[in-house]
Amino acid sequence: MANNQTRIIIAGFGGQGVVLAGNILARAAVIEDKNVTGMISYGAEMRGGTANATVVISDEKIASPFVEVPDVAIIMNQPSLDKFEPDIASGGLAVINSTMVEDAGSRTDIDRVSVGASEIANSLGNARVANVVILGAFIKRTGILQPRSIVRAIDELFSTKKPAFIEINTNAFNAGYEGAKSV
Amino acid sequence: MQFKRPKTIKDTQTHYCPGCGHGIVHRLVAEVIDELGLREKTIGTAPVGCSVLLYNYFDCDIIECAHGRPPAVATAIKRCQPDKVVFTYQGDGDIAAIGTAELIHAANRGENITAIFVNNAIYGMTGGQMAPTTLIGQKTTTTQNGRDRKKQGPPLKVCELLASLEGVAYLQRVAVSTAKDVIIAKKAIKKAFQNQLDGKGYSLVEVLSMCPTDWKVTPKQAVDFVNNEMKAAFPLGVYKDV
Amino acid sequence: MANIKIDAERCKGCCLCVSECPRGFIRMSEIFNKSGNLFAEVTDIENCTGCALCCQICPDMAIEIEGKKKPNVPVKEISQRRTNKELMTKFE
Amino acid sequence: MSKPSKKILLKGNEVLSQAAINAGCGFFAGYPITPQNEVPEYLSKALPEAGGIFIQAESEIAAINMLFGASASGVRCMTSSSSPGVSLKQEGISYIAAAELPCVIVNMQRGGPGLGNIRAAQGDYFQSVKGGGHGDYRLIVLAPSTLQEIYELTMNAFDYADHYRNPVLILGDGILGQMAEPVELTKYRPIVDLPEKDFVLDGCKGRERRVIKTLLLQPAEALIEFNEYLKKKYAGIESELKLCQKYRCDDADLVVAAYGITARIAEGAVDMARDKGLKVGLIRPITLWPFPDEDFRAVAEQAKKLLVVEMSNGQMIEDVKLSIECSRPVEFYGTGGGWYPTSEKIMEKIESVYE
Repeated sequence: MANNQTRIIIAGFGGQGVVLAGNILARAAVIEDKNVTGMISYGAEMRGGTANATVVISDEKIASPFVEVPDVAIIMNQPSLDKFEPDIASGGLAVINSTMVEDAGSRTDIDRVSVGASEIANSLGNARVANVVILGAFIKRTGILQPRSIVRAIDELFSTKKPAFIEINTNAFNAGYEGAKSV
Repeated sequence: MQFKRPKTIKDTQTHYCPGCGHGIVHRLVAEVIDELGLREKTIGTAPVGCSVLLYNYFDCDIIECAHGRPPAVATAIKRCQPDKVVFTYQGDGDIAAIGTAELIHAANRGENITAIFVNNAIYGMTGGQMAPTTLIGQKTTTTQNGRDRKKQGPPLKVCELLASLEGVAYLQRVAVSTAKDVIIAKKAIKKAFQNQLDGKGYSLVEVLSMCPTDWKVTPKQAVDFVNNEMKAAFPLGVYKDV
Repeated sequence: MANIKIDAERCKGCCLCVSECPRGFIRMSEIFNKSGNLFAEVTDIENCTGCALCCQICPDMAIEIEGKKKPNVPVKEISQRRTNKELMTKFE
Repeated sequence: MSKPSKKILLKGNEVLSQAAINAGCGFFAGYPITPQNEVPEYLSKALPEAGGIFIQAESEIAAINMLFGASASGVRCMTSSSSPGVSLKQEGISYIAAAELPCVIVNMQRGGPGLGNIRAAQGDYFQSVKGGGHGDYRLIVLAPSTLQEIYELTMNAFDYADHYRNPVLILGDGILGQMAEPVELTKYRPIVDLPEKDFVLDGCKGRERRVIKTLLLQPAEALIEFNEYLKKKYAGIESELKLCQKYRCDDADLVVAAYGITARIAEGAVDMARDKGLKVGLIRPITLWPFPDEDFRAVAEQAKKLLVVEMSNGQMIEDVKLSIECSRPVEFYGTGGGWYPTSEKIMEKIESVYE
């Protein structure tokens, strides 16, 4: 994570909320007055297929918003791990949704943290908050943003249109924060 | 009873969203091509929109056109090769907004081609903006409070519009929201192709179809929307048959 | 019985066949296919009449029927035994 | 935690839309095309709320012609599209330039030619600065490279359009449109003198009738005279409006030239090169027409060589060579087809051409 810059990729199936997860991270970074860029891979297909979002968080000016070699890969399912594991920077981190990933990969020069994000989300009553559960594990492990910034970002995002979602997403984040396990 | 995937459809999964009607319409067109034995003499035109990729699924000659221009391209192909079978496959934005001029003039000239018009009342590929056929009150990303007759006008009815044109041989509006509708749609599409073989002129089948993703509903709710809302706004039936 | 086959990998899980089956013989799986979708399954192949309405509505051309035999139980009796409506309420 | 940020997180397309509203844009017409859809989506709601008019046109051709009418009515107006759609607008753009009507046109470029793809590209440079439509006309072309700059240049675009009575093109790309970044939405202030719009067709009550037209058949000299006039007008714009930014150029042996998103990626490469002790700088034209040729000449006096980087097979490189009258070797690194260069790849190229 050179130059105080963290390059993050979030990947999963379309519909697993990777874009929303990226949005929450980027907003939390803005709350902390950090520089941030966010991008989603945008395609013709609307649902299904794989999706990924990239977020760069930095204390300094960000030149390129692209993430070729992520410092952190937040992985929601097996195909995404298979696709992005080879790209992760040496000494980088993979945050893995263990419910949807059976084989955690073979790299020995990266760290891994896992959380049963989909399972925890289900137990909270909404399978769709797995994306926020996994953010909890990511923040717990890296500490690059403060948990309260994430909670504030969740609040900002949902307060006008879907206030009912604030509570479950906040709970999801906390559950992920508590449920993170090193692999 | 046998039910097999038609030969004119390639053995590949489509990119369409779950519950999208394009897959059904693709199958019907391919079945008709199979049954009439036309696969080797058919040239299809791909539009711009979700079905721009239809050449990935149809196992016959296809030409991809600029947005709205398939009727013009098809006109030239049919004029140059009158013994071939030419069909256009267009969505609502392609046929009824940017390509209205091309549509009306190809139809009015009585071009001997077959047009398949898939009407799902929304722009799919660009992410759910208002289509010319969006219903009054229907919410889209560019009519966030619902389509307003005073601001955006009423939905454009292609079959009714074309019915007055002398060059048009056959117009029928069908749906693919129930199995029964699908069976009727197949008959209409077959007739539209048979007309071309018989040299009758421009034949168009409008197919009311589902877009669960951009309507932001489940596939089941999308079917209900076609059955309850779209069929009321766009009555099914034969609009012209000479 | 009809020789009905649902291609789990082609299925995108839209469920349209579930509500179309007049006898309520189709349900969704509890496991995901390779594309991450729950897929349609036939619950009672023995008594499927091969009406092919599911094939008609399937947007993904995932259902095929290769000929049929006589059902074990008369059609009339099947429809009395289980209705589609009952099965649908189970899903909702 | 530090004090709350004044910045908010928005996508480039949304930043552009909000800037238009803040600058008093009162009319928008457009047709959906990826990757600029957030512009009409945002404006369909926000523009009417701000008292403006939003129309989803039936085609790009219709959209640009709607601007013709809106501008003739004296309203600040904008249309937005992406490469294939902007191609369709060219006919209308030529008419608007000929009629000397102010308007703002946005092109969030995507991969081409043809239907191409929906990734970002810079393949429309020629179309933007060399014409695109028929006839001897020019567009003022602005090329932002950050979201904050999109915000500011979009507001400026309306001012330049009114000041010079000329269409202004904002040349972005799919990445700038789609990426999100924190932006401070500063207050709009005009940056140039805004003349009274004495061309507006609003009924000839109390004045001579006005005619806006572009057909000049009679007398025979009319079109010649008009083209002479345009030549002077464009020369005037060239003398006044050349914007450019230089970065670490003062002692540079090699200067990288790039615009838009590519310039920002190249800046990362320049920093890498400096870390390795290579004297490398960056020059970034902000106006692509008029092209900041004096700045390029000044840079070329110091540098031994230039390296042009574009997301195309090489278009701006021609203007760079013309500007410095080929007084220095000009190398090229390009990625066509909707693919972007990375800072690392640009660095590799720097090392291979550095002397």
